[in-house]
Formats: sequence, structure tokens, C-alpha cells
Amino acid sequence: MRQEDWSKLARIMSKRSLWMVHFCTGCGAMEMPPVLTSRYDMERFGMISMATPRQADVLLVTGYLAVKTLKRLVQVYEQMRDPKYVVGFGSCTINGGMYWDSYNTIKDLSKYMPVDIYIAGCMPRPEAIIDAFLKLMDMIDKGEATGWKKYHKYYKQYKRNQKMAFSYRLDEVKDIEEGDGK
Amino acid sequence: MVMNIITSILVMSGMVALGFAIGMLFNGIARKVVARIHNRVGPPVYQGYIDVFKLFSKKTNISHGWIFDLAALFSVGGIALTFLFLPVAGVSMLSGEGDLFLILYLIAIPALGFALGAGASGNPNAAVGMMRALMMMLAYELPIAMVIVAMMVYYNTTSLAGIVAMQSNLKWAIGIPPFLIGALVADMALQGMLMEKPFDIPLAPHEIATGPLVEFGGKHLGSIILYKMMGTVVETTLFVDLFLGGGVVLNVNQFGWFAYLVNFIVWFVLILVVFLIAVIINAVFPRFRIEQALKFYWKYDALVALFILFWIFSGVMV
Amino acid sequence: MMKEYELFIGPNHPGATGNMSYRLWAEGDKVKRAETRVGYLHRGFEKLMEKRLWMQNVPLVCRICVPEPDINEAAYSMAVEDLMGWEIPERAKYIRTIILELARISSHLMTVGSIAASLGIYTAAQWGIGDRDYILDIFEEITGGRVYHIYIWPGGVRWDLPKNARELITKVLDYLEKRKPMYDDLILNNKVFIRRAAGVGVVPKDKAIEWGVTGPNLRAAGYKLDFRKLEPYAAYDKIDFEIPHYPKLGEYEVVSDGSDIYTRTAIRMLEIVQSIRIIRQALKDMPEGDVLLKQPQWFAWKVPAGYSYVRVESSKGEFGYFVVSDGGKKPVRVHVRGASYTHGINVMETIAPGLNIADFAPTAFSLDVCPPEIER
Amino acid sequence: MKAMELFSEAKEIKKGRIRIETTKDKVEEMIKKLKNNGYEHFVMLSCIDWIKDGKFELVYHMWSYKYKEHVMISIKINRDGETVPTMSHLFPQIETYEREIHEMFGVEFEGNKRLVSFVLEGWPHMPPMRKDFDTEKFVKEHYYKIPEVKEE
Repeated sequence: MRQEDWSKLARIMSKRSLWMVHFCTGCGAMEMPPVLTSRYDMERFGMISMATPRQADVLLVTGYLAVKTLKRLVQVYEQMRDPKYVVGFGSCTINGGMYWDSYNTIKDLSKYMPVDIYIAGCMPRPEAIIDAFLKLMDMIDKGEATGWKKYHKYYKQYKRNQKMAFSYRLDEVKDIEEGDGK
Repeated sequence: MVMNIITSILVMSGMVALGFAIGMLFNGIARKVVARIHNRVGPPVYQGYIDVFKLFSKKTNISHGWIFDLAALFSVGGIALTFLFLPVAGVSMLSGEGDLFLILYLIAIPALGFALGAGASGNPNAAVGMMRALMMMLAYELPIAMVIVAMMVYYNTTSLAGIVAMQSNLKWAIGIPPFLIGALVADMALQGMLMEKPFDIPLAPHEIATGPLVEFGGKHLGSIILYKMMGTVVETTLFVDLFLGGGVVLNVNQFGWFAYLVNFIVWFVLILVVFLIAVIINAVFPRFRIEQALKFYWKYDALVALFILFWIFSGVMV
Repeated sequence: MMKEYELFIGPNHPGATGNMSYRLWAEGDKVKRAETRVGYLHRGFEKLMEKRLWMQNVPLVCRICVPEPDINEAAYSMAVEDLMGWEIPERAKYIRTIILELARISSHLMTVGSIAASLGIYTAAQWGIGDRDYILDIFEEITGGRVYHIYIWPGGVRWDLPKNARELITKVLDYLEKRKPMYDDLILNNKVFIRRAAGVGVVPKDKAIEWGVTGPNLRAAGYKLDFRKLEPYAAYDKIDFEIPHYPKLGEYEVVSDGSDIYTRTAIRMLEIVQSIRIIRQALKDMPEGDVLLKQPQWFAWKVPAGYSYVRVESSKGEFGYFVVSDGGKKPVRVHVRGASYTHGINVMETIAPGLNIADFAPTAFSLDVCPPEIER
Repeated sequence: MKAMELFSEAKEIKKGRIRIETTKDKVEEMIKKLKNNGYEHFVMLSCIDWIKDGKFELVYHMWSYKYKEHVMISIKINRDGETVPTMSHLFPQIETYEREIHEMFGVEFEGNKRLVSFVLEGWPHMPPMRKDFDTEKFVKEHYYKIPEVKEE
């Protein structure tokens, strides 16, 4: 078998077996239990929630992120094994949503880690979540969900942004020039 | 001579492949059954195959040292070896005389490999989980060992193949009153061996975040899951061999290949039933604390096993 | 024995009650010391509310407690009504009662499920959350939202119940009553559950009030105290219901001295029964009429200066809003007292030493610690 | 023995809500007295920033299950440089409230040994709940200024 055939097979298999991290980062975590349990049952699509990031493939960022949580989230993301996917959940991961003027929530998740797919709404309904996962599966099948490659490629830029957010000030992070984010 | 060796290696690898295949299928069946108890649809029964394939296709970013890598192989290899020593539907690959003791030791090897890996990861959750796993092994091996000794005395052999052979023509051990109780005792021990509730103490996601598994991911987790899946087959087969005649219903000498086929089907059904009982108990019980589990095994289970032992001994004496 | 080691429960851990973490120092199997760490969910609500108009705050407050958002709306509305001196229509009071009790059932179903799940009965969590979804369906029918409803407003409720509300609610209540024996068999009558839960995670009874324990946790310690009776709000003063408390566990066996995981679970199951009873009565007695006061232009509210503290009995305990106004268009200060504030931090830290690490997560779950209430 | 009878400065603002204005040296006495007279539930400790007067108002809320009465003891302190004695020895949960107020307003509590960071981690600016901290301005100057990741 050729290399491409193998990776295609791997993609087909991995899209049917997405394990996600059991990490409730925000209030969006409230709509996850219904999705995982008897009413909507994500296990039909092979999705289950795993206890530790090492075992997982999908990082579901459920809602707003306080800076303190972002620190843990980055750790969790870096512990996960490639290939890994990030789903941004709710309006707060897109632009801050309800908390656009809050001093403690980051506004745009894509500045700190690559996001493969967003789910809009506050909070998104279970149907929307399932739809997003099906789209993610589609993307994996086509080989479009390549956020993890992007994280490797622009690692320095992501790290710079994370550092800026963690320290709550921009001026301390000067050592990395914007141009050479490779 | 060479042909014989090649044939037997081929048959053995076929058996191991069959064992893994059945293990993965069982994982899917168990998840489906549990899902039905949960009031939901559940994954397809072939989900186990997909999961294992996916885990092996993942990349490895982090290593915890060579012990960690070796441990995963150790577990899978150990369990495959154990499977080859068991009579499966009356067919035993590597068994000789006295193999029951050997099997009891062999069953412990992959678990130890698993513990080794968990210890190498350096996570406190894994360390706690490992301690619990080893304690559980101590706990459930006592009653099951006593029941096995009782069987050895009764059948006057230490060979598992011998015990299976003596149960042929449907004279199953479970039909003998002391061994009916013995089967219950062993079933409780099986629950601990399979790490199903109420004895899934070493994993306990809410307490220690899946314990020994906490640092395993990707290929390592794949190996461990494969070991666990194969483990279900090995342990249920041991139970079926001991109490349900190993699934042998037709004499091979009399019926030829047809007997092999029927025996394998019966064996498969029997281990599935034994496994499903464990899964259903798993779905409706909470887990014990470790000291409660020890108390359960050593106080109640072992006491009943001791009683069986006396029963058999007195019967033999008379 | 092992020497002392550190163990982190959370924030990414199935044993953490939401996005918070506990840091444990343990020796062998025993917890020596515990520290609660919060702040992972801090959004600065109280700051944001000072920047928004009185009316704009209504959609904000429900986000404070996610499993049971309606109590926030009710408490905030009551505080504003208190400062404004409004008396809301009778029908609105009954509707509020129904909504609050439905929210209580949904929250309790989830809590009971998670306590059981933390001890290993995942089936209970699956059932609980699955059945909770039928209540969310009612909410969707009445308010338009599944989780956040923004239905209770200062001055009443936003609109009247739909015509088929009575049938919808009764159907779900009947279903829940039919399901209850199955839950009992699975959880509270399960011998292994009793073994694990009885006498574990005890909050000392004589200290319970001093430590600020409220709600079902206080009642499990043997006090018959409930703010629905002590300071009736909505229509609770016109409705006949009982307060389940420790020695009177109804159909459940008393297996311990109370104030443990088992009793707290039993109290919650009994409260579901009482809530069903309250909703049935409220549906029966509900008068006809308006549901919303005639109000001035929403964005021009000026609330008279003053201090107001209102409290509601949430599924977790006392939920209080301290609202201060200086007569302006925006509040000067809104301070939220979440029940988990004391349960999650002081009580957990004090009772943790001596617990088995296996019992730590179930204890936290049985106290129903909800981190967004703590840090807001 | 209700709060109205216990303290002459008590005012009833509505049924079951009593407000007492006092000074910080008397507050410990009062809480002790209330605790011994049936007000055994300490509800919470709030802080209000009255920026026009240059004062912080600390409000100690206590509730009596027996009399069904809620007492708010309020003291005013200067916004800067004034310390308040801790009450955490009277009710254990006050420790946490003081910790939060210390972090959010910058009030110093004398004698509280656990005034470490509570919800924020490494916050370098002015305590955020103070009225002169402009959260909107901070967001615009901080989060919105963090550059997007540029792809080539």
C-alpha cells in the first residue's frame, strides 16, 4: 500500500473515533452532558470523553476562557498527541461574546491556538454541536483539519501571544519580532 | 520437521489474531450493551477495531523513557503468550503438564508490565492506581487460587487441558454443587480481574483520572487497550475452561473438522455470556473502596472458597 | 506506606466539580491537607454589571450559575423590585414558582446523577441528564431557550405560559414520578452505594450553621431550615409543601448519623418529589391575569437609592443578591452570594483531612460545588 | 432579643432587613454580640467603592434563623492606606471573603494570614473592582492589541 492510502485509511478511521478531553472550560460545558448522554448520544459516532489529554484527539473549548484557564488549556493542548483538533464552542471563543469588555477573558481563541471549527451561539444547541462534529469529521476525512500542523509551523507566534495574555501586559513581550514566526 | 514448526507457528499466530479480534469485538459489544442500559443507542459493535487502529495511527510527541515504551509491548506480548497456554475450545497450543500454575503466573505478567509502565510515567495518579492494581491482584488471586486447588484435588490433575478433558460429554464442573458455588466465587474474582465495577478501583476516573492509564496516549494507549481487550478473552476463557468444560461439546476424534467448528462457536458463546454478566454488573454498581474490596475478597469470597476446599477434601478422604 | 505526595484534582479531571481544582497533600490513601483553587471561570460579572443599565443586566445574571440559571434572574429581579417598591402580579408569582421548581428538579437530577457517577454508577448520570432534558424541553416551549431563559424579569415574567403548558408539564412530571423507583433501586437502595456513601464526607452538625452551610447540605445535617419557608418569595407562602430533613428521610432507610454523602443524596431525591408537588399545586391554583407590570421605558430606569439584600433557596443553598443603588441608571454594586462559596472553599478544606482520596470527589459532588458561583 | 434592641444605632430599612452604621473598631464587638444572640449565620462580606467620597464601605451580613432577620453592619474606610482588622477568627468563611476583597479592591486586612491571590493569577494592574479601573479601556488596550497569527 502506498503512503497516501495509509494516511487516507488512518483519517477515515480516526474520524469515526474522536475522543475528546473532559475539560469544562466554561459554561458551555453545560450542553455537553446532554450531547454525551442518552438524549443525543455522541457515542453513536464513536465520540467519548476521556479523562486525560494524553488519550484524547479533540479539545473542545467550551465557552469563554479566563486567562488562568488559558494557561491550563495550552498545557492540555500541548500534552495531546498529534493529530489533534480544536473546536471553539460558543460566541465567547470567537470574539468574546457577552464578555467583550471583561478584563479577565481572552476574546479571540484563534490568537492563542489554532481552531479547526467554531460553533456559534450562546449557548449552542446540542444539534449544533453534533452538526459541528459531523463537519469536523468531514474535514478530517478530506484532510482539511490541519490546525495542529499550523501550531507547529507558527509556534513562536502562538507562544508570543500566549505570553502576552498570561502577563496581562504587552510591553514585556518584545523579544520576538512579528516577522519570524517560524 | 521444519514444515511442522512453520505450521504450528502459523496456527499460533492465527489463534493470537483471533484472540485480538474477539477482544476488540467484545469491547464493541460491551459498549453497545452498556449503552442500551443507559437508554441510548451506543456505538457500532466494530468500534473497538476503529479505536485501536486510530490509536496506532497517532503520532508520538512525548516519551517517558524506554521502560515506558517496553512496558506496552510487554503487556501485549504477555497476554498473547497466556492465551496460547490456554485450551481454547479444547485446542491447546503450548500446554504441558502442570500448566494451571503456569497460567496463574502468566496472567500476572502483563499486569506487571502495565504497572511498570505506569510507574515509569512518574504521575502520582498512576502511582496510586498502580498500588491499587497490585493490591487488587493480591486480593482476587487468593479465592480463585483456592477454588483452583479444589478443582485440582477433585479432578486429580494440575493440567487445565486435563480438567477440560474430564469435563467432556457435557459433564461440566458447574453441575457439581461445590463447584457451582466455586463458579460464583470465581465470577466475583473475574469481576476484579476484568477491572469491572464494583472492582474497577485501579482505574476510577473520578478519583485518580484512570490511574495507570493517565500518561498513556497514542500507540502506548493502543497497546494497553489491546492488552485489556485480549485480557477479557483470556480471563473469560479461563473461567469457561474451569467451570463450563471449555466449550467442548463434540468429540474431535469422532466428528473431525465439524467438531472444531461447533466447539469454537460454543466457546465463543460461553465466553460472551460470561463477559456480558460482568458487563451488566459493571453497569449498575458503584465501585468499592480498596479496603472494602480487600475485605470482600478475603473475608467473604476467600471464606466460601475455603469452605469449598474443605468440602472437596472431605469428599476425597471419604 | 508512601510518603507524603501531592495530587491535583482538576481543573482537567473527571473528579473536579466543573472548572476548579483541588490540590491535595496525601499520605498513602489519606488526605492530609486540601486547598481549593478557583478563578478559572472568573469573568468579573460584578464589574460588568456596574457598567451596564439595570435592564441590560438581566441577560447577564443568568450566566452566573449554569446548572440552575433561573434563580439568578429571580433574585436579581426581586432585588430590583425591592428597590423600586414594585409588587408583581399574582399570576407572575405562580409562574416564577413553577419555573424555579422546574429548574430545581433539573439541577437536582444532574447532581444526584453526578454523585452516583463519582462513585461509579455512570448509568445514573446518563439517566439523570437524559431525563433532565425533558425539563429543558418544557423550558424551551415556555421561554424559547434551553439553558439560559431570561424569562423572569423585574416586574414579573416576560410573557404568559403557552396554552398547552399545563399538559406539557404534567406529562413530564408523571414521567419523572414513574422513573423515580428506578433511580431509587439504582442509587439509594443499592447496597454497594450505601457502603460507599454512608458516614463519609461528614460536615459536623454543630458547626454546620457557623460554617455557613445552607440548602440541602444543611438539611442533611438535621436542620429543618429552608428559605422558601423562612422568607417566602414568589408564591411559596401559599403553597403547601414539606421540607425534607435528616431524620425524616421518608421512604429511604436512615443508615448513618446524617450529614454524609448518602443523606445529602437522599435529601435531594426527596426534594425532587416535593418540587413535583409544588408545581402541581401551583398549576392548579394559578390565577388568571397579567404577568408583567406596566413599566417605564426599559432603558431609562432609575432605581431609587438604597441597599437591598434578597435571597432565594437554590438547589445548592442560599443564593443572595446584595444590590446597592445610588439612584442612577446603573447599579453601584451587585454582590452575589453563591452557596458554593462556603461549601467549596471553607467546608471542603476543613473536612478534607482524613478523607480517603477515593472519597474526595464524591464528597465535593455531594456538596454540589458549582465554581461559577464562587468566582463569578 | 432582636438587633433593634441590641444596638441603638440600628435602623430597619424594611421588614427583616436591619442596617447598622458603625466604625471599624466597634465591628468585632458587634459581630460577637450578634453571634451570641442568635445571629449565627454569617451570610457574606461585601465591599462597595464610593469613589466620590473616597471611601470603601464594608458590609457584614448576618442572618438569624430564629428571628428571621438580616443585619447589615456597615463600616466606611478610606480608599487608600487604611487597614481593617480581620474577623476570620469569628467565622471561618470570612477568611475567604477578605481574601477576595483584598484582591478585588486592595483592602488590607490586618491579621489575615491568607491574603494570597484568589481568582486572578499574576495580575499586575490596579485591583479590578475599583471604580477607577476601566475594564473597557483595558480590554481595548490589551486583548484587542494582541496580534493575530500571520500565515505566510
